[in-house]
Amino acid sequence: MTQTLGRPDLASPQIASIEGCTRQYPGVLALDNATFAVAAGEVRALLGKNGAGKSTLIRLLTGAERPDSGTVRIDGEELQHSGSSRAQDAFEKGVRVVYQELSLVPGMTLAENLFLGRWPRKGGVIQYANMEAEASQAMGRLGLDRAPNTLVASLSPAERQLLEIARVLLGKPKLVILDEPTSSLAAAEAERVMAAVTRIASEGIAVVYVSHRMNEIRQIAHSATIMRDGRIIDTVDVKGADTREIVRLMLGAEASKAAALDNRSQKNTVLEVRDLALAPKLSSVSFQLKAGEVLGIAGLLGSGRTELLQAIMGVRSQDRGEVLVDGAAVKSGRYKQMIAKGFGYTPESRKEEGIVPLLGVDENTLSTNFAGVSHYRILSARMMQDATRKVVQRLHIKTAQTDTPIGTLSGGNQQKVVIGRWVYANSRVLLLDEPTRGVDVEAKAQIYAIIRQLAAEGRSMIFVSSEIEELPLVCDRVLVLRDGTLQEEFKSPNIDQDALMAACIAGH
Amino acid sequence: MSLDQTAKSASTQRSRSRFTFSRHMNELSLFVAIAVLYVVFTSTANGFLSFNNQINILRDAATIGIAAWAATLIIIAGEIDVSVGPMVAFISVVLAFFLQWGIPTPLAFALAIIVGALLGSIPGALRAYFDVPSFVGTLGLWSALRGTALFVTDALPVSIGRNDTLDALDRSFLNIPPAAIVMLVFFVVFTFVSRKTAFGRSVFAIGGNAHAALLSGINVSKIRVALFAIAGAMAAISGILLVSRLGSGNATAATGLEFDVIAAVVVGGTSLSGGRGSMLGTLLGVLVITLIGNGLVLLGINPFFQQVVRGLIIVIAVLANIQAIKRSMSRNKG
Amino acid sequence: MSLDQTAKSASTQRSRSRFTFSRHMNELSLFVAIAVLYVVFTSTANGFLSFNNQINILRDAATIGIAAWAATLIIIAGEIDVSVGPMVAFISVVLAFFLQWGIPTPLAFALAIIVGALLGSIPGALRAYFDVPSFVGTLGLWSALRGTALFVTDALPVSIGRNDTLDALDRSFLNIPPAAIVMLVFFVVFTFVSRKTAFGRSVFAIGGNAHAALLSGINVSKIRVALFAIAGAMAAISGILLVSRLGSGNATAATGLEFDVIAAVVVGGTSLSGGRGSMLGTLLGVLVITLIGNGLVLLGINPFFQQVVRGLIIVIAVLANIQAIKRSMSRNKG
Amino acid sequence: QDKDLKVGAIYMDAQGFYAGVRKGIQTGASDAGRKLDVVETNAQGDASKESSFIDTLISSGVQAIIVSPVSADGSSRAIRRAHDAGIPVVCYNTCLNDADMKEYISAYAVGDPYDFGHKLGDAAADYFIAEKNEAPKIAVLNCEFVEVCITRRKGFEEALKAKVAGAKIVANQEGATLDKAVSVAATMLTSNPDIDAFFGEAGGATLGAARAVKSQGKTGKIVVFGGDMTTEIAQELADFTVIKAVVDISGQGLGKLALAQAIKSIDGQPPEGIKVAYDIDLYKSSEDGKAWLKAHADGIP
Ligand SMILES: Nc1ncnc2c1ncn2[C@@H]1O[C@H](COP(=O)(O)OP(=O)(O)OP(=O)(O)O)[C@@H](O)[C@H]1O
Ligand SMILES: Nc1ncnc2c1ncn2[C@@H]1O[C@H](COP(=O)(O)OP(=O)(O)OP(=O)(O)O)[C@@H](O)[C@H]1O
Ligand SMILES: [Mg+2]
Ligand SMILES: [Mg+2]
Repeated sequence: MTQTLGRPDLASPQIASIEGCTRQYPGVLALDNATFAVAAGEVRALLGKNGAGKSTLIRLLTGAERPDSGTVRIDGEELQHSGSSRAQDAFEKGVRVVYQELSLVPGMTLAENLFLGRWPRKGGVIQYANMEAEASQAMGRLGLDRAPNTLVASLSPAERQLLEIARVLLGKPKLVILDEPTSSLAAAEAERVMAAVTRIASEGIAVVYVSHRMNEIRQIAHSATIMRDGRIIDTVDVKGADTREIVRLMLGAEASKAAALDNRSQKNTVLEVRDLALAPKLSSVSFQLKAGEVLGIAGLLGSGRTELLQAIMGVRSQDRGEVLVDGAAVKSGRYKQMIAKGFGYTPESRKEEGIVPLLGVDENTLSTNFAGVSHYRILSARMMQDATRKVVQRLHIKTAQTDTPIGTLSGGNQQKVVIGRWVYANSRVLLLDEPTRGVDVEAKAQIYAIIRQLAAEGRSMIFVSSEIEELPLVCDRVLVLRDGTLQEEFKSPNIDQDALMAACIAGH
Repeated sequence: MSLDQTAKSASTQRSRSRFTFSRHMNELSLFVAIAVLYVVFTSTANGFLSFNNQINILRDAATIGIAAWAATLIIIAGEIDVSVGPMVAFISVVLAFFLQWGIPTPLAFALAIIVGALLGSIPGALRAYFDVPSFVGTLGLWSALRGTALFVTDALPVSIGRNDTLDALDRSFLNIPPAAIVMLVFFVVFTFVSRKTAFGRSVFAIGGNAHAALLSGINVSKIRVALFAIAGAMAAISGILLVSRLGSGNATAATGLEFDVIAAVVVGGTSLSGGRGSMLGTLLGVLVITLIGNGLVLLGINPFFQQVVRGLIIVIAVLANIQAIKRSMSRNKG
Repeated sequence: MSLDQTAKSASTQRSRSRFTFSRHMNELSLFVAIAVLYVVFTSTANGFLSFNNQINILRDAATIGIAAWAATLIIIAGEIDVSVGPMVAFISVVLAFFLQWGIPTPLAFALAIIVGALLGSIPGALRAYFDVPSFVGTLGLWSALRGTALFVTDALPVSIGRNDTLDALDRSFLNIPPAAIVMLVFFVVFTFVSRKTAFGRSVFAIGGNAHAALLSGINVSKIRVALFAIAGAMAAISGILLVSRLGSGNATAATGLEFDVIAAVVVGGTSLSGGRGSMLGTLLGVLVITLIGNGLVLLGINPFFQQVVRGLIIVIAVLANIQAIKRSMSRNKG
Repeated sequence: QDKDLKVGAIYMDAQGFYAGVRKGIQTGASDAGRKLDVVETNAQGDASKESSFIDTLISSGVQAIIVSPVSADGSSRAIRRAHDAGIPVVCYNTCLNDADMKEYISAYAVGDPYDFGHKLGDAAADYFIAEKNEAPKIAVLNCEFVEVCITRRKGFEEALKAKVAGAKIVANQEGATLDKAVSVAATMLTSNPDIDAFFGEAGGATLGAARAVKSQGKTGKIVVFGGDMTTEIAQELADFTVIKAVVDISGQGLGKLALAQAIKSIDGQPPEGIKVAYDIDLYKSSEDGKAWLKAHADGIP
């Protein structure tokens, strides 16, 4: 797919550098005396666990924040100013970025978002015709086939991500930074992004690429900078480096291998879906979920996996079909009812639907069942702390205090809390939509372990993921959703990545 | 929740060649509301359909409308301005004083507008540079301006004597009151600005996702200040028209105008949480509010009871609008 | 933007064993403001520090405070209630009628509170089940209630004759007016509810991220309705106290109370965008607003000019508060 | 002649007084044996609203407009438009400045606000003379956001000082609605504990002052003079412990008079000197209060 990589020649000029920068957040030293440089035409991977400081380093490069000490240079010149003019300064020097958090305006069109703030204009008037033509072209390059005057609100998360990437490729960038650009993409789309990255690097543009997916990095990066606890640990040549060595550097210790699957006998059916339809994505979906089973659902971007989970939970009403819990049909509009029956659902967009950022880890965990930590309907601080601590320990959540605002935790830890709230609620069936999105290798392994452990306790799970390679690691059975129905079934231990991939894209 | 998502796509952005029904559901349902009001009032209220009364409606609409165009932008940007009424009254007083001091009328107009813009930019700057919520800043201005106007005039009108320019502004031109013309001209200007200029689109961007706007290099602070300055200037224009209509500056005038303006914008389908809205919607909202006011007076309904009806109609209008948008969205889904 | 982030950790969530300075910066800076007001007024206004006047301040604070506790929760939940003033006036009228009809006083009180809760739940239900923004719903209620009250009473006070229970409510108990006691009791109740009950914490969750709250099983709709019903009930209690103070039901009473209430909540550091705030902050905000009102009257300042001063002080209080929080955040960083 | 009548009526703001005016207009019509259609609105003390209402009334085809203008100068343009449209305008309670009045107004039913204050000031002076208080200190609760109230105070002050030269106004604060008046009066009692009397410029102020005096335990030490009769003020006067004198222009009487003038103007017979005086009533004894209560059992002033 991607052509062989030639390392840019060592003499190529440095585009951006950070010298001795430190950035402190309340209670966290996010960046500790970091020094970093990237050259033209180079694709530099930035690796590290959740909370290692990758995003912070990026925010310094883009001028979104200024360091407490140290200097940031783009193209040899130091970034000046503070506030929005600093970001503007960096922009003018050729820095482009796709942030980890989506930065689109939902109520505006694709074209307007693509050129946000830099709309082509004549005498103050925006030239819509030009802009939309250019936008079509730019999006076409990434395979985003949407009318440029569609509203962003109607895009799926993945399409939004592609749009953001298309945005940074506009104009004449010198340094393009991608902070986990593929975390919400399925393999096929991720390929498109990587192809684009390789292409721009070959045009002499420096690329900084953050990802938790080692195979992507192997494919496209020349070199990798590894961060840990706010410090730059090492920069290695990707070709020469061993994956295990990189992971060791990231974690500061040897990675534990994912637990092998143990096949237990699965008994009674807890959930059955019959002929479920939800226009336009799902035409007829039927399957059964047994107690203690982890059922994976694979599919391409937009195949309707999210809708399936939402329809089961009753967050969205289906057009047709039945959902049976323990053999009895449940009515639509039944979210509360499903929770009462022991179901739990973790949404795919953690930030928009998963967490209440201002509230503590404790309340984000306990909100599924405040009664469980109440004494005569009064919340008990002690019980709250104990209950939260139990979940924190069980799921290895890294947080300073049980009442630390969850918004300040790293993404992986936030995700664990979102799962943890259903563990606390003692749910027996969990519907997990992309639970490992944006989560680092270590946390991922921990989440897999948690899922297996929960399954061993007799709980059932539906596991939706766009990372094909993780499905075999956790699932007892994988169903492939394609063209609105479940097309194929794979059973452990015969879940093969390549076969899965082929099944997902069959007919495309 | 669900509305947020459904209405998003229904909000009117720019007119496009492909006219989509669902996108303009908001305006359509307001058109229906206005048609219903016309039918009801024509058949029940004497003289409602008379030419004169239609002109009255236009003139009354101007009072709300001129301020409402700027308020629409402010609300789209995710802010709010509750200082409109006192601003109009204050400027009317200031202008009357200017004229009393013998400042030439055109210059006095210009100065009044500048004063309005400067005053407006105070809450704007507080919002942009000091993070003071615009509700607080404009509430402070609301209190301070009304107080100052009353204080310096002792609540007495400030007479301007004979003034030909101002008289002309109150005399109909081709049977249409100048206030209505001013309103419509600014409607066109604001519609254009909001749809076709970088400034207008930046306002939408800021309201939709201020962080993203900031990151993409839009000068968020400057635009925020500018918005409130514009609102101040528009209120000043309303104040000038008020002076021409009343023949004096009045510190007690335009009470509660801010409520009417916000109600018109909201009835017009602009979301108080920012990011979406349209000038056409606001125009229709202004008409709804004005028609209700006019019709109820004509019907001779007890003035206190009129307040009850107004309150109910505003809520019903918004409710019907939201339901219409929702229904059209779910129908459009397939 | 940056404030949003800094204030996050400064906002008072639940009381925690570890008292951190920066977390309580908001309340500290308000304490300082109150201290300054005390010093200024004591040295300039005759009789300010007298026992009687302090009692007056408490009694005036009760009018704003009782409504402000509920308003704090509403604003934390990301909603707004602008119907407070008319609700208080309307309930005072309703109660007076109940008493005129010979309904026993305790029953009349209970009925008045129920009527308040039911009326309040209308905009609550419109918000929760029909996505009508609470600003619109309560604005409609504002207009409808004031109108109805004026309509049925012709703007005349509705006399209640002699009523021992109501008289007792106006007579000081151990030198403290019952209204102040009611206010303080409810302050304790609301503080407790907001910090220590599932309901209170759910309010914070809804204001912080309603979608996430919904998905984690919180009954968002029910809580929204409950919040507005509670606000209605609290306004009704204010209405009862008003009747006891005035000896009659008054349709024109409590004008502009909604502004004072919202100002108090906002000055108290609760964010209008929801998700954070504290009852203690609101209590201090209520005191600031009441002290200003009282001191300026004592100083005999021109009433129009008082409006100016009030406006300025509200803005300055919020500005100082925000700056203090910011500074303490950046100092705490190292 | 029992032709139908259609008149527009504009009330200045939301005060009980205008309920009286409304009733007066209605009874006035039935007294004159006419079927009346009143198109009524409330200007809420806002000259711009008033202006737009007058325009609406012009379009609605009323035969006459009865109005209590918000402002002597600020209301003249709108009224001129009505006049130009051939609709006779009758003022009551308040009116335009003299020059405009002569041009645009057909009749002005008036209880002069200066006289209003003057009569009360006179009564207050008599009270202080009887009390042998040569330097009474007086606090005012005002409604001075409307012009009449300023005139009322002037009348009051001048009449009082003419008889009691040492009288002094020591405080003047706004308190037009009852709740605000009670709270402001209580505060004023703190800053000026030695005042002898309150002057309430309108009904809310008068009753508010009386309530505050009672609740602060100053009954017998501080008295209240004020304007505007309502049931409760009459009860207080009948009680005669706090309120010692009340002046009142009967809303009903004034409304009746205004309608009578409007009918005359429609018939082309406006009064000669425009102004038609209406009696200002002074109530200064317990008996006066009781009599008022008897005469106004429905509570409408
Ligand atoms: N605005 C902030 N306020 C407080 N702490 C913050 C803030 N932003 C980041 N942090 C903290 O700084 C540390 C570094 O965060 P950063 O976002 O740079 O990590 P990251 O390497 O990008 O992690 P991930 O892989 O999860 O995206 C984390 O501990 C994080 O909690
Ligand atoms: N037009 C739309 N309007 C509103 N929400 C949408 C729209 N399209 C997609 N979404 C929502 O975005 C989320 C993800 O959509 P997306 O298409 O990425 O996922 P999907 O169809 O569930 O497929 P998968 O989860 O397999 O990638 C879902 O919650 C979906 O309902
Ligand atoms: Mg990151
Ligand atoms: Mg999905």
